[in-house]
Amino acid sequence: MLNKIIDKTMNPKDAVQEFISDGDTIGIGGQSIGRVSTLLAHEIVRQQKKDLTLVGCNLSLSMDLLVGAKLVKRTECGSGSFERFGTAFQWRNAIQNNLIEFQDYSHLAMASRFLAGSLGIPFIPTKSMLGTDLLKKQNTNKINPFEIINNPWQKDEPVVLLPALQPDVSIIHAQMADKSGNIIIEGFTTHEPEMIKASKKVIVSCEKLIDSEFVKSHPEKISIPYIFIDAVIEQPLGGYPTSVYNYYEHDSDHILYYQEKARSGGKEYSNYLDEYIYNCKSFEEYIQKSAGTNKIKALKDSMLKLL
Amino acid sequence: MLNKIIDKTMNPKDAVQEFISDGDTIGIGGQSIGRVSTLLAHEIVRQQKKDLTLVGCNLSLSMDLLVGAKLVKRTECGSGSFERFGTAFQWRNAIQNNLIEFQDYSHLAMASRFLAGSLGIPFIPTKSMLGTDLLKKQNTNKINPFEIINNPWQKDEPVVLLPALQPDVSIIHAQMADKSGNIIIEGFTTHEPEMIKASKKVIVSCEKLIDSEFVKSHPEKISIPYIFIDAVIEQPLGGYPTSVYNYYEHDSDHILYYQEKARSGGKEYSNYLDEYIYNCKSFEEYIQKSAGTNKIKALKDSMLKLL
Amino acid sequence: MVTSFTLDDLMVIEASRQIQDENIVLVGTGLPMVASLLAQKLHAPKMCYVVETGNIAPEVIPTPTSVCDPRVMYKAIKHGSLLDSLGGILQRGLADIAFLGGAQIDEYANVNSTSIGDYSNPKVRLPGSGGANDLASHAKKILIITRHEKRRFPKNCDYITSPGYIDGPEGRKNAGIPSKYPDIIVITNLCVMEIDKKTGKLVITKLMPSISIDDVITNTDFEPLIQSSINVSNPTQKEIDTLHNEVDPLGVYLKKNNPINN
Amino acid sequence: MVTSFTLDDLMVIEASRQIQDENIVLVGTGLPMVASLLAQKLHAPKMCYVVETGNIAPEVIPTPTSVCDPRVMYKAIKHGSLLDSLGGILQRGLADIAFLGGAQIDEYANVNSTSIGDYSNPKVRLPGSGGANDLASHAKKILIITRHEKRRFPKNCDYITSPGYIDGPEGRKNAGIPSKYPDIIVITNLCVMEIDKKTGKLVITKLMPSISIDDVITNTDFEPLIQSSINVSNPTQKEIDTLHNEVDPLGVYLKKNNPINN
Repeated sequence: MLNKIIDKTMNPKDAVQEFISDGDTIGIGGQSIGRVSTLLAHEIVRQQKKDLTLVGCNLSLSMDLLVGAKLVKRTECGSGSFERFGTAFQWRNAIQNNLIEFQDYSHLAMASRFLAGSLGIPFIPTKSMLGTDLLKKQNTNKINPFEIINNPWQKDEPVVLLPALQPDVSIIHAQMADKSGNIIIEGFTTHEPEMIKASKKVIVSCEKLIDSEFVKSHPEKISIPYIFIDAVIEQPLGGYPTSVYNYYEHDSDHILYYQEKARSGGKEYSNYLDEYIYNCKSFEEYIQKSAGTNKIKALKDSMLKLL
Repeated sequence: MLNKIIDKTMNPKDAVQEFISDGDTIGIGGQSIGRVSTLLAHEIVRQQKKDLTLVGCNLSLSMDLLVGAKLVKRTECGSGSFERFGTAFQWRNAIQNNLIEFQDYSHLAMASRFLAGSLGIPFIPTKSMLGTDLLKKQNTNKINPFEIINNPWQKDEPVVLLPALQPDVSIIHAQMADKSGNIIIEGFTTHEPEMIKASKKVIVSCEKLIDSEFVKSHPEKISIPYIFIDAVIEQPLGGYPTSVYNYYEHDSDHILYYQEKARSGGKEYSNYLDEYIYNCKSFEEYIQKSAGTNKIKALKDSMLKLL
Repeated sequence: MVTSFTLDDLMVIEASRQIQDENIVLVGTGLPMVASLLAQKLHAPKMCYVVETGNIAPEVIPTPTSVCDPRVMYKAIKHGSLLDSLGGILQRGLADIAFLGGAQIDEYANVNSTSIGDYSNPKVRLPGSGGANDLASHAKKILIITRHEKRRFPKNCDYITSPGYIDGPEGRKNAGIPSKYPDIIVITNLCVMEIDKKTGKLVITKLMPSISIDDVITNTDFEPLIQSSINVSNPTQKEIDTLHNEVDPLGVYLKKNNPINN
Repeated sequence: MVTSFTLDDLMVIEASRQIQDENIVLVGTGLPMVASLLAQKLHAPKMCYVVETGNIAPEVIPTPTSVCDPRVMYKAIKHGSLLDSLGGILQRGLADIAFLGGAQIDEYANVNSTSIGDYSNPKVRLPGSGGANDLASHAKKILIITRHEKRRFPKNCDYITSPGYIDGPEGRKNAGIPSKYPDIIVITNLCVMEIDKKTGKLVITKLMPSISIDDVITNTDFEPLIQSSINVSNPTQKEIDTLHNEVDPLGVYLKKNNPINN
């Protein structure tokens, strides 16, 4: 491996400042109530990066916060949902009120687009979405979202071609990383492996910074090698209030509270952003306000019991 | 995981008898002088399965033995080589004498075809091979080996489409497997993950059968889950004379000896097949004849020193 | 004599009966998860549970509430990616059974989980396809568990997110969908409806105990065809016990209200 | 005063000088491996070594003889697949440098590793592309290390396995090859030739010590253009010592014959 380690550790403020620009297409990590990169979403809101296009499979809190903070121009995803906690309400509201552009795909279609991006091929086929309104109804035609061609090897077989997707930058919260950016994702990995490898830049926050010597003796544990990663941020609880496998369970109370505010919208929602983002000097302050030490301990204990 | 384990352990004779038929397209595991499935190649030779199409990336001993035994109709691969031990000479001889059909691809093209097969899509793009004789010169036109189309998202950009490849059966030698077919490949994996997942049936031999309880507590070690595997054969040294990472180094002497016979061809080669395959009652007898206990110990020791 | 059960219990039990041993089943959480685990504990011990998020063959701990729940990762053989599950298993053609849900199900079993009203100016925007379209396009057999309400069974979906038989018996084939003629079975608290392969439409094949054809018709906006009016078999004591004691012991999904005494 | 060295030594050393720190380098074994490791030990400590078979960033143990050698797997960050290396890194556009070899190299730096004579009825069938075509199609900079013999440098390759500039300065662009205008550098025991971006042809840019332009022309079947006749810099003592003591200590690739005394 590296004779000399490339040190990519940064603080979230510098990482977002350096690697994210207005107008960027941002790949969003996590799924539903699991391993959402809350830390980085908060920081983007704080820095008011604008005109963003958000892409991913099942997007939840990160997307909803950025849409709610009015920083999003467009979304391309498979779903906007917190599962049993409901739809992503600020996103729903933005669509119902024509505040954003949106392009619907199936989850496999989005994962396939990232795969194509990660392999450097311009498009990739799928056999999903045929016969449905995912192909027939479009909200905007600025970008051609797919093509249907005939399979050259099988007469009269329609095949959907999907354009490759290479986000300008992706934000991810992982369990572990070393300072050069070798990252370890434990449990489900959803669309992240393909999305990370497809992205032009990647910012990773992690629960725990690990030694590079450990990395060299556990190649089977490494999810993504350092060459795809640009910034590494150590931030315990960086995925709160969603769960991080092996570290802590999701906080139902805070997710329900967020959903209540997001559904109500207006002043109630902007108060939420004020209290939990704009008026927090640090991510730790947000954690203390929203959960507190005892709750965090309980969420950790609850996870440990399930391993 | 499984409440009740599905037991797929078999002996090589039954596995080849049950899962391989004349005329099959066979995916070949291993690369060059590493982790070649010698055991299974020998068994196919012994059972004289005919009219085979062999597919893979860098094919070496398995392909050369099957071609040398006159069981092969066609090959589709990226290269026929033992690296510094030379070309796959029986394959070379067959091509030079018009004894087989062959289709050349690049290694990435073959791996991409397996990827498409593993994802259930009918074809996949690549940007390799453009401008070269890999696209311009064909030995046979029975099967359309590729199509060139324009990228619908980028005017005047040619893209090569490759047909998906789903072998009828693949043969692999891995380090470990449990009896239900969860397999562990250590070290390089070449085209095998994609090929295995693309195949209709897969026969795996392994150095060591492991307990299914181990599998359940080490998900990061599992290369391929059991649902893709049809038969599991425990056969230590099943990859000899090629190397198996963590187990033994390749045997230069026997590879050189094989190459000498393969290059000479004729009687010398058929004597080799007689001595090391047809006249061996078991794989163990072949190991004893070609290496012997002391040599095997030396190859194992040599590997252990490198870990 | 079986102890009391609800129609919700029986809906889940009837779904579990559709799963055969060694089936590869793509499941999220919720009632489909309950039905799958019940099958695994009863008659399908070698069933392979695959979660969209990438976890393959876990020993699920009761009772998960999300596809990201650590309870669906316990002792998994592999923690893969969404591409592994939806691409490498589902689109690859290996999924025997997939479960779907949705806000609207029409007479061809097309499902809407995207929006109510006009797509570009929706009255209510829903979460979207997620993996549902993929499941419906590729699985060999599709199961839909849903409570039976009129608004859930319109004549036409406002938006077709996941394909049923589209517009007739050859609808899927004509559209090029890989799984051309799957069984599609809708199991509700009132009845079981299945796709009739001749018309591509849902027909009532079984009724829940104490439910009449008229009850179903009253609660369905399209006019369901009727193939039979036999009853769903009552649950066995073992089905009920396993469901409530082992699969959903905390009553997260199935409360013990409104029992039907047999 | 530098101790003795051979032109083979200098060929490898000159190749190593092409590698910059933090470069991602796709390498097999043989002389390219020797050159890469030398660079890593001298001026490119953060170089990332990627092996086609899937191993990423190993600490290579001297001296591997195969891409499957355990010596190229030691302390690798990841044991990936060929698709990871050739697809996810190379075709993805992340490879700064790739090494090629071949039986024939023509004046546009096209390379043949497939067959001598007619493709369908070859005089000699060679191993084929392997990853070579992929490397030549996608890397930003292509290095070819080869001993200089006339038969290796024909006017036209019998078969173009790996693209150089095809047939002129726009040859790659016109064919749609992703890496449109890469540097291509051929380093032999007689000289260094590089692609001239104006003509798409190889030009002689440097000569090995004691070698004349005529020596090169005599040993080349096409007529190489001449850009300069400056000499390749002599090796430093450190280059020689590192090469022979650390990178190829057993002399597997580089024997200590025919030294040139400076």
